[in-house]
Amino acid sequence: MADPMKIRANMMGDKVVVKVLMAHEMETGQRKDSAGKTIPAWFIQNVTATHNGKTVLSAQWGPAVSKNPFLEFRFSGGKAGEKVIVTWTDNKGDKRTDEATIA
Amino acid sequence: MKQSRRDLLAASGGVTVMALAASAGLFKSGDLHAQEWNKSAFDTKNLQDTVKAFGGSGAAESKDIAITSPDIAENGAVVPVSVTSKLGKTESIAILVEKNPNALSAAFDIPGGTEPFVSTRVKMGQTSNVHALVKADGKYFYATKEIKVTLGGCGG
Amino acid sequence: MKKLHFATLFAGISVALIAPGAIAQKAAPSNADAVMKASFKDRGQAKVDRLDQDETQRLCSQYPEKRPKDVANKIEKLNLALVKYPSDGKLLGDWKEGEKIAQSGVGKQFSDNPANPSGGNCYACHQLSKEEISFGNIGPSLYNFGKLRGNTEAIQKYTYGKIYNAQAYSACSNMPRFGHNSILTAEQIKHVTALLLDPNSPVNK
Amino acid sequence: MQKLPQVALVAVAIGCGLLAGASTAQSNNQSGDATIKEIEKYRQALGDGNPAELWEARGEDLWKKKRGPKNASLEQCDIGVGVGKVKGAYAVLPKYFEDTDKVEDLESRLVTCMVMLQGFSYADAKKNPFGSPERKADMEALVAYVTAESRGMKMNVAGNHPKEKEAYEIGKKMFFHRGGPHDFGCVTCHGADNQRIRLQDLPNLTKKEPAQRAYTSWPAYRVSQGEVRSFQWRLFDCFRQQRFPELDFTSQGSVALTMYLAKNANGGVLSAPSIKR
Repeated sequence: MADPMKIRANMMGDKVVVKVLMAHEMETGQRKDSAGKTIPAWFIQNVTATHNGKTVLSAQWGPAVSKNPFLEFRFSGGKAGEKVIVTWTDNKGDKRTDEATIA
Repeated sequence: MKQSRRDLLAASGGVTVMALAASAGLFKSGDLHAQEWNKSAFDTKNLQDTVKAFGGSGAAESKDIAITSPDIAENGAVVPVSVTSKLGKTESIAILVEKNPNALSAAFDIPGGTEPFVSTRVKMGQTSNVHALVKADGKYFYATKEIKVTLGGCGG
Repeated sequence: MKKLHFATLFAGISVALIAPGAIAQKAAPSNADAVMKASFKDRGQAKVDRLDQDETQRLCSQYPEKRPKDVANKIEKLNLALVKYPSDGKLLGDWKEGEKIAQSGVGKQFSDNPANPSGGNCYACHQLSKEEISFGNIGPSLYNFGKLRGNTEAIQKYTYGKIYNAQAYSACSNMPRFGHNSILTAEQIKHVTALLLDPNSPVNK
Repeated sequence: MQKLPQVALVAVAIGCGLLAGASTAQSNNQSGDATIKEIEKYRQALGDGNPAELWEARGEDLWKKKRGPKNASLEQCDIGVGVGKVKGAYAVLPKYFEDTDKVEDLESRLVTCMVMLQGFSYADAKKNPFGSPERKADMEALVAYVTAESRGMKMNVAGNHPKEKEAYEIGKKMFFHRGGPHDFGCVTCHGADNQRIRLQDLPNLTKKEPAQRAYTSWPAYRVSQGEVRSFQWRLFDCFRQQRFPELDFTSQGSVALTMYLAKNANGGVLSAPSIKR
């Protein structure tokens, strides 16, 4: 199973700044292993972030997003103590959801 | 690459869903059941084709889009790229690397209340133009910046 | 084998964290060379005997910075005698091949396939052309090397010899002795010599 | 005895070779200084959001989790500042430990505790020191966690015990030892000021300030490999590039060389795990 994400959500003025680190190989499907066999593509395809049930960001990624991806975005309407929930799904159907409390 | 595309196709549930997704913008914002992934867009080789795959007809260059990144990346495996749009009604932001095998790296839908800004890191196989493609008020705009990728010193 | 040995060893003492001398993996060697040698193992083409030093390496390790003049002279004399020129008398190859060799840093690492040719990795330490911005500075800039020196037979001979065995001209140089230590073949050294001296090479543009 | 992770090495090779041949960046007006400045910007841009945090979190779990034949956690391990204490430990390592009568660095001390407290065999404890995409290394996660707990602290290696002094001297000798087909030693790249290989700075490890800066930034998340690399890995890979044979993980020589470099870095403020190319 995938490792947890590291999510930070901090108030900056009236905006919530969200920074997310995800543990994922983001394999391009172009690399070869030691035996010369192509390592199949394996990467996060969809990312969704919600706050109070509302989507605050949704993304589609290809294999060209770097390994162990980093993502930063900002939204308004959040308050300290509320939660931001982030979910990713990869091309193998693996999924991971984590949350952070806005500080 | 061909092999992996077949894998992707199998994994992502076929082209029809993708086509539907494409016709509704990048994908319907706030659509939580969306496991859609716009395969046709991620297969494109250049900016114009990506715009088409998103359902647009063309894109105009805009000074209201800023790409923030170093001019030179010490390692192409991780190139930090931020995009800020000052265009009114920004709906989505996409990052493209012209010389990568497939141009589109990432696409973000920006719902109302979210700043027209994203920051992430992408892979670059070589020195290339990087495009930020923005959909605002139903139209497509882009900005371009060249990022150089350097060689490492280790025995490679 | 080792595993069994340690498992048994630990079974006896595992309750007591304070047990002086209990985990002696290997009898502690009293001299540094022995410790060093015991700390490496063969892997691929890189065997532990690579730690053994020839006279040049021994002297350069002993005097890493300032070395007595007679030591330096000795090293240069010793190495000059080891320079071998190609039997066909030709010293210039194809600068385009030379550029590829200058860019490539593979070869002789335990992770490298010994069947593949090695590179010279010249850009790791030297500036050579104005096109390549990713160059090191451990060695001097070689940009316009041939333009500044000309392409006489004497210069060709010096250039080839310097690549073949840098220590023949500069004791304890950081530059590998590419020919002497069979990193590059005579053919490859000719290509790199051409890269430095050919008027059409990017080095002299 | 232990098989070296073949996969890990492949990853290393690919990481290094990733851009080979693909990226002769072209510029006629870019002076070397401007290039270095932009690279500095690149490094700063990566500073925020270091994936090493993912390793730190995994390492903390591993530290606290009951594992091994004895089903014990590592919380009772003395890694240099007393039983059960992690904060500040990395700043005093390597050091002499009475219970083993040896000088140990962080990695060798972790192996000791995995054997003594958790009941792992010695071979099992050190069999996967460096992770790869296919096989993550618990060791690197533990190292990330422990070193992060010393972030902001000053290096303070004592080095007064006779065995610590001996280790320092052996390490110093190793540092200056030139050999192999390229005549390289550590000193070739790290013995002079302001040297660069390609565009990478090479700290002069024989001088206080650069030695501090270099040592305190390891372990690090290497973006070229997508892994957190420990100091043992740093030495292992330096010797590979030096065209030397394989440095045996946690060997006496590896700890001795670490002692030499760590002590030279005394007074430097730890910033590890950092992020590097």
